[in-house]
Amino acid sequence: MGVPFSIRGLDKKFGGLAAVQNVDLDLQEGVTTALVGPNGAGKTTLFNLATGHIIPDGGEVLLDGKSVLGQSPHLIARMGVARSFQDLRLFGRMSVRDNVRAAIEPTAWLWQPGGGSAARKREAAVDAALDRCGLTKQADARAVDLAYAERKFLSVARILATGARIWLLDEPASGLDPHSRARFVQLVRDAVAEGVTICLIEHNLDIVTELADRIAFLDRGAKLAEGAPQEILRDPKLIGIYFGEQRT
Amino acid sequence: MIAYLLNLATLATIFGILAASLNVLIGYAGIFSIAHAVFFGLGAYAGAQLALQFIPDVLLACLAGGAISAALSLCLALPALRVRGEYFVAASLGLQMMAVTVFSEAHALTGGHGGLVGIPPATLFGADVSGPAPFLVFALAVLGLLLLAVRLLMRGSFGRALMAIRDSESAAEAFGKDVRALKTLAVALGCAMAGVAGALFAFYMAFVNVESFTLEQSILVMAMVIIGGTATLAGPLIGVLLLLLLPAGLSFLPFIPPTQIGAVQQLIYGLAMTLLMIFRPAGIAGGRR
Amino acid sequence: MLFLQLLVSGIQTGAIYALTAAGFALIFGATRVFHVAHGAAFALAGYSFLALSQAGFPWFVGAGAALVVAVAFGLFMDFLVYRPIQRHEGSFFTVFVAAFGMSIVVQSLIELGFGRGFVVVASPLTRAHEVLPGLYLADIFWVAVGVALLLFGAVTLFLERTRIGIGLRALSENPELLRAFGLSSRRLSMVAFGLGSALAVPGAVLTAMTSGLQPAIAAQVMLVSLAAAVVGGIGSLRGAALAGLLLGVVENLVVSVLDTQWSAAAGFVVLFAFILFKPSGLFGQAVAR
Amino acid sequence: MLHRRSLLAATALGLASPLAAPRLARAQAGSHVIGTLFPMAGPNAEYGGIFTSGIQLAIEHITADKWLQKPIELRAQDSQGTPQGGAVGMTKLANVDRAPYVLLGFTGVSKAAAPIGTRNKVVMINGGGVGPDLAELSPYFWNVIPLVNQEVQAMLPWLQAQKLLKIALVYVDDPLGTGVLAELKNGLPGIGGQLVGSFSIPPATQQFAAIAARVRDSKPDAVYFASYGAQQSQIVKQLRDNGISQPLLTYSGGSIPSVQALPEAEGLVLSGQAADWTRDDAVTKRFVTDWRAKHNSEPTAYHQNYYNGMRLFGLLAQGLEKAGKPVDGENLREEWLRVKRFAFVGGEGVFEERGTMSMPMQINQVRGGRSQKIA
Repeated sequence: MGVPFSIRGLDKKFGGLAAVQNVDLDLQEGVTTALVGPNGAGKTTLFNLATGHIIPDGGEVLLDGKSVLGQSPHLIARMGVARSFQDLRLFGRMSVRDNVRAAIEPTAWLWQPGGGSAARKREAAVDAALDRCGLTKQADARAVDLAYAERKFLSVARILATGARIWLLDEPASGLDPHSRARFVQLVRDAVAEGVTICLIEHNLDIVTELADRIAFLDRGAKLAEGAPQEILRDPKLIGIYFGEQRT
Repeated sequence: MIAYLLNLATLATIFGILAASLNVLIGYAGIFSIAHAVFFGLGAYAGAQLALQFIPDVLLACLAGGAISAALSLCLALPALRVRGEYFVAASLGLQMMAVTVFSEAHALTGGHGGLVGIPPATLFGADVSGPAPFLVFALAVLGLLLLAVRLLMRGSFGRALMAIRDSESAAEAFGKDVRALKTLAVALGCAMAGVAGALFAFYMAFVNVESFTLEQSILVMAMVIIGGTATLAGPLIGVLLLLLLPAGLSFLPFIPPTQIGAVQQLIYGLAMTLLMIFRPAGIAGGRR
Repeated sequence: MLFLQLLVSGIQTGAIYALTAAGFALIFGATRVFHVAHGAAFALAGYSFLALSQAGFPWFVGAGAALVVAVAFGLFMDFLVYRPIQRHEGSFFTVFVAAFGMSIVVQSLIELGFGRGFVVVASPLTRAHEVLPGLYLADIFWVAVGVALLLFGAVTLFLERTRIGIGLRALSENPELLRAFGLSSRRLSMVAFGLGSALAVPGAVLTAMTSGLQPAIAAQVMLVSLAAAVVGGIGSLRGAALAGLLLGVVENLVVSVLDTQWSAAAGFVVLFAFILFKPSGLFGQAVAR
Repeated sequence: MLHRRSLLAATALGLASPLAAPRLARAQAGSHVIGTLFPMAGPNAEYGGIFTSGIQLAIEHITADKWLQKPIELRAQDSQGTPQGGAVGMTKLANVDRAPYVLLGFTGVSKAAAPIGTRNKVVMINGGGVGPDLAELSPYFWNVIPLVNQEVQAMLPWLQAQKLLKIALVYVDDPLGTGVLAELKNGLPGIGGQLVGSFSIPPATQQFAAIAARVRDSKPDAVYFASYGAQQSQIVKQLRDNGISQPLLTYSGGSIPSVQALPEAEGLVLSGQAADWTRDDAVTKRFVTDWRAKHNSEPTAYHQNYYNGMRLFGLLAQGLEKAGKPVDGENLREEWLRVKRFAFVGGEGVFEERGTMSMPMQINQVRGGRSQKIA
């Protein structure tokens, strides 16, 4: 099993406040890792550092063993890393179909490489992604006009259609009703079955136990523990931190 | 009356190009520039100088105007890449105010406040096209061509990528869009079109000076785009027609003295801007937001 | 001595800019509304003062009326323009365009009411005396500086010592916190608009006496306030006031080295430079990209 | 404090004027359409009123004397006193109103309008602008006012006599202002004087404290300013407010009531054409008498010039009508070249090759709110 994506000793300070300090993390191929920790633990910042949206103060980000540190986000994305955002960041005034199209087009000029056959392939990928996310009927609606759950699925459909091999999902299932949640779990499982490497941030521990093969526990920017779910979730100290922080 | 209508149609066509070009920035790329008159002006000066110094070929002038404006559009792209929102609006304001001073100071290139006078009648491949009708036909052809280009570009992946950046810059980056390159290109495209409009304007007026390229011109064009509706092909054109026909329409009302038409016109378009933003922020041609 | 003279007249200009910009910054800091109609409040105040002075009322009646008009206009904008827009959509550009539309409306109303020329309230305070060899000062200098210091001190005290003032400062940082304080953000935004608009009044009255008013002054004040707010660091009252002073001084001092025409653009060169190289301004927090 | 450029006003109007046409476009067949291109609103509107009143008196006289078979119809376009306003207005007068004869003023306006008028063969008469470029501007552009080189030439001997040799110049950065600058620069050394400072200002600026400081710093014997309209009042007031006590000088643009009535303008020295209302030729007498009767005030040089400009059309068109030729720009020019000398208010008007007309000049000073001849 390879390690397509790994983080070594990552550091980031915001105005003297350590948001992420000395974090190591390996994402193993086909394995789903969950980032767990109280609010403000630095989970989203870690994603932003990994995808190049924020430049770290120190440390290393490796994709297939090669450093991508300092690369701009769009270049890292083109290497097969796709991510979602906590606040979704859909392309609000575009149609659902165009949201997915925009996400998968490799260049942004008049003509795409590959000509007609590549275009047909892309359209097929868009259709398939919309279908799997249950958005076929809404394909021509504008993203802002969708219902909450539909918007969440659209953010997944964008990633799904890209065919990226590494997915970074930021709270993808929060606020979903049980029916949608089941659909989401199935989507992720299908992806894993196809060999996708996933890292997700999730507060709902039920989903974490359902999906995650490993858990990395973060608090105040530092990784406190990493291991199998039952190991971590049974550690009373970690659970104390987790719920203790949640209640304030 | 025919002369008057031709006059109006030509002006509307030129402003149509200008509004469509600003729409590329505001509507599709989400770059809220209020310095658009600067690039209109650059094109006008370039076109006028070409006609005065070398050859009054209107097609060459359009190309020169577009090229100069596109080249100098970096002045706008630079802040657009660095800051967003209110900051960018402020930056474009700064650019606009500086440009007006440069336009009025660079006597050798712009003629200062006195302007560039005596721009020769327009020709096209040696044929005279300066008459009202042929010039209108030429301007319309340019407008049609540019609108077609905008439509092709915006319906394609370039447009989708731009709109993606407009709606969420970070998400667009996360899906492999080169935000810097795309924004720079979009700014260059919009400004080049404004430059083309400027070159046409220079021939139409046979005279250019800094008064046509001030902040209020930028605001007027912005109002045309906003009132008509952003990110649609027809919206800016509707805005242009409304705002250009407004003074003509007002002059039919006998109770407004002619010297007050300007103020009344401003009153109406100011009010229209505010009311539209309150009740229909996507503009007249735009859908519900 | 030329330098000193220019510095002094820069301080006089800057004192007025500082107060006006502080009002703009106060409103933006507390409500996140980019209140570009702030200049309209200034213009309305100035013309109210002018109208009453011309009608023969003593200065304090005119100034009082100016205060009432400016505050009423600020509250009007808050209630009838910004709130309805924010209720259904928060895009900053929508707010910006609506506010801009209103300042155009105000300008054209002034044009219709007072004509397009400039008008001035004659006052013995504006006549300069030689205080040092070669240094001329008018009494109005002391009035401008004194009023600016006094008001700025008062506003600072208000923001630091009173419950509402602390609430205003907290509003921008943490609206959640306010509920714990038992203050409604609605009332606070009313206070911000009222107080912010009131800060435009002294500048308006002084300008009416020194260089006079004209309808387009609304747009000019808006530009200066905006530039000062950005240079000072958006939302920082202290920064805006300092930057306002700085812009006034730069505008005057630049005359000693460059052509006098650059005076008007100098402030915007500063603005543009700040946005490119230090977008957070003098006192602002870093701008998130 | 906050005056910069006149902001929103200009463009909106610039667009308004070519489009406010339909009402005017319904041309009456069977009348002579005469265009005027003056500032009618804004800070320079005062000139528009003055210029037009001179024209109106001339039309009254032409009509009363039945010189022409067809009536004269006046079409006014607002030039705003700006080059753009001039270009837009001229386009309309030439293309839409089809006026063969247009009276205009202001140097910048004239320069912008002239190529458009020439292209359409419209005769243009300037009785107000004095920029030196207005000479030889076009075969169709004639001045019935002495230009600024004449004004400066008239001022120089007076300066020499008064020993005011170091001059500072505050000038609007447009064709008029740059013309004055060039004249002073060339003319002052000839009387042993020198231009110790020249400060250009944008046309709509109203903040002169900083400029006053620099003017004072250049230690002039006198300060010349070249501007027009309401800005002049502002310059005078703020220069005086900011401690400049030297004599102020200007050209004929300062001879408008709003400037002369200013308390700060007391002592202002201006050059201008000699206005001798005591002449006893019939044309001058009638003009002066009727003016006093109609307006209950003294006429000024501007009134005289535009009266002459309108009268010139009457004379030319009368000749053309008699010869049975159509009254268009080309024929008017031919007739003008043929006649050359005209009976005008103030004596016989003789045009020079360059489309200019020389006139005797005088120096006036504002005393007690009124202009009085001092040299």
